[in-house]
Amino acid sequence: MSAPPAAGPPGPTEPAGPTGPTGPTGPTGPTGPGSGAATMPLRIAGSRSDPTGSAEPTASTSLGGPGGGPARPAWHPAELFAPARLRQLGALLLVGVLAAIVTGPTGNSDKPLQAAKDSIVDVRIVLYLGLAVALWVLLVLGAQLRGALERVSAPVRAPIGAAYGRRGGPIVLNLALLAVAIVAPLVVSTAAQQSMVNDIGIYALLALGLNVVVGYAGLLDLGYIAFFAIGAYATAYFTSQTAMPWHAPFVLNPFFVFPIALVLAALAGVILGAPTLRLRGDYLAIVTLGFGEIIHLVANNADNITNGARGAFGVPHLSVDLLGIDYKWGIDPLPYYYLLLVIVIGVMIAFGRLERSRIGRSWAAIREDEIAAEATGVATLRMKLLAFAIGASVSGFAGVLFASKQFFNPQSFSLQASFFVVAVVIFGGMGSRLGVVVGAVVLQGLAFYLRDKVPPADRYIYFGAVIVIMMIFRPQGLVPSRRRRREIELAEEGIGAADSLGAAPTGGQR
Amino acid sequence: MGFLDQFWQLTIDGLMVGSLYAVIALGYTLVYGVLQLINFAHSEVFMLGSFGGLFAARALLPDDGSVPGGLASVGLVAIGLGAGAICGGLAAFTLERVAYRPLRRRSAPRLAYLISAIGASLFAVNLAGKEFGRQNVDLPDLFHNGTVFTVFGADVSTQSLVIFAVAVAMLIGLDRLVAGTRLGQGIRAVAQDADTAVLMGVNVERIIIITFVVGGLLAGAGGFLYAMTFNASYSMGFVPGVKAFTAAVLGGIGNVRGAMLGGLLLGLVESYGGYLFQASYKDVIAFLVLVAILMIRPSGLLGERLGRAA
Amino acid sequence: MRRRPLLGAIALAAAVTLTAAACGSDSGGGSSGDGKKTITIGFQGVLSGDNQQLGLNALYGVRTAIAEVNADTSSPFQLKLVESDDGGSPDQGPTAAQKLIDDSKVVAVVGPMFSGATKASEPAYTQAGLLSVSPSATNPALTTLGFKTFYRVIAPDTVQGKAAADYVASVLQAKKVYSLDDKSEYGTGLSGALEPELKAKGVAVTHDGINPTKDYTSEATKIIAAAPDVLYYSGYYAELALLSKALKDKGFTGKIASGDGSLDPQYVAQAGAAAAEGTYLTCPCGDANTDPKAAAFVASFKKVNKGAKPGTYSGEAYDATLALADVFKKLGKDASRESVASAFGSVNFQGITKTVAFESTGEVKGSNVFVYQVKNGAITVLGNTADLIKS
Amino acid sequence: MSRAGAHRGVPGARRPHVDETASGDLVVEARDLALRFGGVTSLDGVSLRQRRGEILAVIGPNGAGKTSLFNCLTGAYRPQEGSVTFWPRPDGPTELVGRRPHAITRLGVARTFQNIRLFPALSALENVQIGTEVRQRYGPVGAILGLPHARRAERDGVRHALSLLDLVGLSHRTHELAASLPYGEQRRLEIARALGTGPSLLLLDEPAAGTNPAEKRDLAALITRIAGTGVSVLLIEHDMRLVMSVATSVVVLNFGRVIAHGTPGEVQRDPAVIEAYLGVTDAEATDGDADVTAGPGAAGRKDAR
Repeated sequence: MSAPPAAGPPGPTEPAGPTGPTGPTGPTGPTGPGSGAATMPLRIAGSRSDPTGSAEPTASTSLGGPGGGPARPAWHPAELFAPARLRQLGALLLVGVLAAIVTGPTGNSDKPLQAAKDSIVDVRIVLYLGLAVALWVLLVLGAQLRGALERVSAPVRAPIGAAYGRRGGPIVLNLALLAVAIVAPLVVSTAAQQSMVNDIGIYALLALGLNVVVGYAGLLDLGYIAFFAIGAYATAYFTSQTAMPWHAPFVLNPFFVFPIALVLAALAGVILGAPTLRLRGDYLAIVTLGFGEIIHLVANNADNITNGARGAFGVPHLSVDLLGIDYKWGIDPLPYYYLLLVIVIGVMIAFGRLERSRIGRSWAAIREDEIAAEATGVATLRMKLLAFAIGASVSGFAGVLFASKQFFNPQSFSLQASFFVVAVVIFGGMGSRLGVVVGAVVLQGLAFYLRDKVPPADRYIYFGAVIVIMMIFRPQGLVPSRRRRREIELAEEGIGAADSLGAAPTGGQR
Repeated sequence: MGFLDQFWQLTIDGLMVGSLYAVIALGYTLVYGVLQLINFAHSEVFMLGSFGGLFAARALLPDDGSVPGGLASVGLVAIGLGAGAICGGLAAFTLERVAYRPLRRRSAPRLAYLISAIGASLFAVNLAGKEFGRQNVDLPDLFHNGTVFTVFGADVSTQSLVIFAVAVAMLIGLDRLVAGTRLGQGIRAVAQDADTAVLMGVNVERIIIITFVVGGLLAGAGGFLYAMTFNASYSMGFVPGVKAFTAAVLGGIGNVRGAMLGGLLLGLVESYGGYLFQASYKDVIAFLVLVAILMIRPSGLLGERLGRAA
Repeated sequence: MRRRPLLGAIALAAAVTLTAAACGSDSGGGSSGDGKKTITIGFQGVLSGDNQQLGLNALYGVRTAIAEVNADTSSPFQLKLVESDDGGSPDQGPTAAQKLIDDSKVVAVVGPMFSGATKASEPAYTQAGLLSVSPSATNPALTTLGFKTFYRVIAPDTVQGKAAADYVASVLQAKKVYSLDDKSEYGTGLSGALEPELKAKGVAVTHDGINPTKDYTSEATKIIAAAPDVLYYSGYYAELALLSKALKDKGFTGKIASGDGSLDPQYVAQAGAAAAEGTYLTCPCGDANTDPKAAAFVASFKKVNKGAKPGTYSGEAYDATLALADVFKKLGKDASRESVASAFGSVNFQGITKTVAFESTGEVKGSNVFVYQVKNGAITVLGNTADLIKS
Repeated sequence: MSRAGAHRGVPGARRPHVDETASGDLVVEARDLALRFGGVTSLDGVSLRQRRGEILAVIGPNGAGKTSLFNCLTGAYRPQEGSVTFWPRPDGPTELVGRRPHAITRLGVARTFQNIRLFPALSALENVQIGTEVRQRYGPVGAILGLPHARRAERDGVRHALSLLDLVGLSHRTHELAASLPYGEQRRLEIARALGTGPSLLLLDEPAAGTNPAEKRDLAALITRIAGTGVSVLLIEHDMRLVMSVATSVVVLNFGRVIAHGTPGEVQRDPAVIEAYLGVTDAEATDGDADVTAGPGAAGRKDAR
């Protein structure tokens, strides 16, 4: 790669060049297809002037078609071979080659480039490159493509949008979603049900909890899974004499551990948070990451307390024997699913109320402007601590469920698991309760879908690619919260800076 | 047997590993400095660089399994470093283009970058595993490894000397680059205030990509040094990545000299801690030290801000 | 905004790729064609994540066995394999197991591989009455937890730990042993079995644990400072290779020994022949690579798996699969989950790693522990520990 | 911080005619505040007293230390020396130095910012609600379960907020985003938010900056009205006409020191003041008048406007 230090970039750049992060690149202006362009004006970072006029199409070409400046047919040679178009083709071809490599044979280190070569020097490459070219042609011909795409998605989007727009609409929509959630497990395989409990349900719950920390209070917690571990180990401690070498002198029904774990995890949240919440964004992130790793390592190393890597086997399943109801959960995942569903919905409702209360407003204030919040009398530190504790308690709660459902060992509490919960929250839309649940469904559903469709070792290649693509297209998440979306929009326009997590970093459209 | 008897040996071990952490940490710190975001995929840049260097050096090694010496060794190490750096730079460039730039154009929230980086990291790790196999890959010796000299009774091997020397040379080079060149001036300007830098005529977009590439070059070369001692594998990046990130924070993220200091310190803490306690607790100790330091100095040992520090 | 079409294209391309890949793997199944009955077996193991190489080792062993059975014209049936990945973790275990249970054609499973995933998965197998034969889960407790359909073709850690202790104390004449484990379930299990045995023989034991890492520099310093006669590493070959390298660089003069997790030719490849030279490896198994009887296995393994060499757990998985095939042969047309699960307990099959026959608990019978040594860059068998100690 | 901090400030500038009234009349008294950043001295022994119900204006050239003074009074900065005594009620003096800003706000000192700092993505009502809910005590359990006292508190908060929006003339903007309001209305919304916290002392940092003459007139009326409700107002303002029209007394700062104190008329004629405003042209160069924005806790953040 080229990084010639002698290139002397910081001199006064020619005004025609890409002036800023949002400036027009190359010779074409950001005309964009359709009328949408006008709402996304070009703005040099730092200037907060009224953007009127800056959205005018520049002279050279317009890739957009209708409404975007001088119309020249897309198949006009000058149009077809404009540098931007060629770059587009090049990028597509590269993606095609990459796709061929990803789906191609597996290699080994003795011949490091062999597999890639075999993928490229193969008939299949024609297919992939053909696809790339076809796509390019489609793009060139079809500014309509976007319109078409929108038309295709419109029937799906419109009712949802309309439903949300109407008063009472959300209730209808939520009921529909609830119906889906109730019926869905009945029509899938038991393995899928397992996944709906272990992967989707538990992670939805975890994501709801982390959402309080990340989405509401605007704090990045990279060690969130530690509270899950605390819940799980607390369950083993209180409910079984055999699961771990260290156990309570009495045995409790796992249901009674729910409140205990809730308090323990919240306490752990406070213990972690009290000294560290003074730290700003990324410092807090690394400290929480460290905390998560410490809990993980201690769980793995303390053989005499946690049973170390051998894990805790023999935690009893949940059971109820109360008021004539006698029910035992077992290996069958379905009852766990419905229990989780009830809990998830309960947590969603609870957090909805929390969000609309003075507490939720305080969090929003902290997120948007911590100094102003403090000056308005919001005890920022205490509110952050509260967010930490509430988030942690949900995680501990989930830990009880997980521990009583099945065997666990410290592997379940790795750093990657923490990252994954963060990914679910962001992917779904931070600050949005429905969003993070949808995030869990989509991400974990994708992982489950891929397990049979691609070689397992390659699964995470596709998984990673989907995440990147998703973030490129919907950086705000699948179902962004309205409040968060407003903050982001405002940050884009240069009004306010949202919080340390919501704000665009350098180079974003301020 | 006692800790004090081994103190110097542990110090040397710690400095060697720490200098590698420092080299990787610089990538985090540089990117953080200009973008205020943690480049979580940096560990994969490191991994790809180490494969690049390893394959290049291995291709040039004699087939008979003999250990080269003299100039041949120097050349091989240099080629490995160069190839590693190139692969790392290329990987960082691609990463910025694919996983960051599109998001910047859409002014995505900060956490979106984090997730996109995690996605890119998953992609790169597993693709590397697919292409290069999932086994650790050994790099045969490029030079005769032996004790060069002893310090207070502790052996300093050729290998640790080479690693330490190259790493320190890179650190100093980068420090000079940031502190003393026009490019560095640009980087610092963007780090201090991107908006103003734009108005002052700094091409921010270009500074960003250069910063990524510089970080990638370092990480790639560092990756080769790492592979020389510790083998390479598709999943090698994660742990040193987290450590280097920790080191960067320890020193004051966004601060070039802080990253160096943090890396060395972390290496030492791990080395001592692993000796004094069960070795599996050494990460616990390292993180506890981190927390303790942040309690006393909330923005790292040397404070943040690339712009101010160098 | 201008970028959007391009990004759209990339997304579409990715979607197409995904679909193409999905279709590709779907059509890969194929059919036996020649009218033979097809029996489906499952494989549950670590096919993703950090330990996937171990999973591949085993999976390739299973595939080799299946290819041999299917190539055998006298075989009355064809075997078909369904794979299920559990990532080696308890979280994914139940889902992975359930996937095989849901597939009603699956009559037996090779796997799960790791003890943790096994503990999480076996309740489901037991409930479904589906036989599972683990090639690699060595936690001694596994056969005592009430998993009715669980068998393993590998001896528990206790067997190996005792034999290894005997060998280290009697033959290697160690007075001082540094026992290092990798803090995994396997590693702590083995070191936990080894250390009491060593102590019982009056050997001084220093224990340490270190999570798998790449950097063993300071650990090597620590080991050398302790000056043991023997270092026994309970863990896998990739880490032992790095540890051996670090020890060699620092001039360690003691002997290095390890267990079955390190009995893999990759150990020598990754450590470099010089660093690996002289390492002792214990294993309750015959090693497929060095045992002359098993030369045929190595050859067919390479043929089936595009040149890959057998590694840790390959032989066990191969044996487990062939033992299953042996049971299928006996059962003829009646091979169902129930019949296979009840017949497997009485199997007696001469495998390449051992004779596959079981105690009533599902534990493999009378395991001999062999000792191997790296000599001239190759792992060679020294013999059965019992014999070596006597002589 | 010791209340009896060393008396380093040069007292000569203080005018003898500061009323030595009984402290029962006072709402706030700052004594010998000194604030330094590294080598830069921002406040150099500033003392001031404000009587209850008074509208006191702090004026001075850019960099004189006005906003620094505000930041010391509200806890955003902690002065190295000096003390601030505050009488939430006539009988209960409280030391403010060393308290966190939110605690000071809860005691009854509210402020606005020179460069408006609203919560831009919250509605006008929500902005004020944050203020009105400051002393509410209900916790997460109450909020989640919708317990009666929580609901009542919530209703009270809204009612109070609505009345304040009415007071500042923003009733028609109740549900609009703060960021979407015109500039002058944002100023007033910020005042409403500050009033929501129920202050006995309101600190306004250049409330008239950037407003047009009509808005200024409204503002003056508003300030007078606020003072009329018994809230003492401490005002930083550059607009002399506004200061002269509302302030009951004026303190003049320059180079971190009080150079004059008196009624608007007295101060206007003070030669030291005239010199400060006319004679010193490079006062802007001093960097002491920055908002808390430039403080350590806000590195890298960009001001809204």
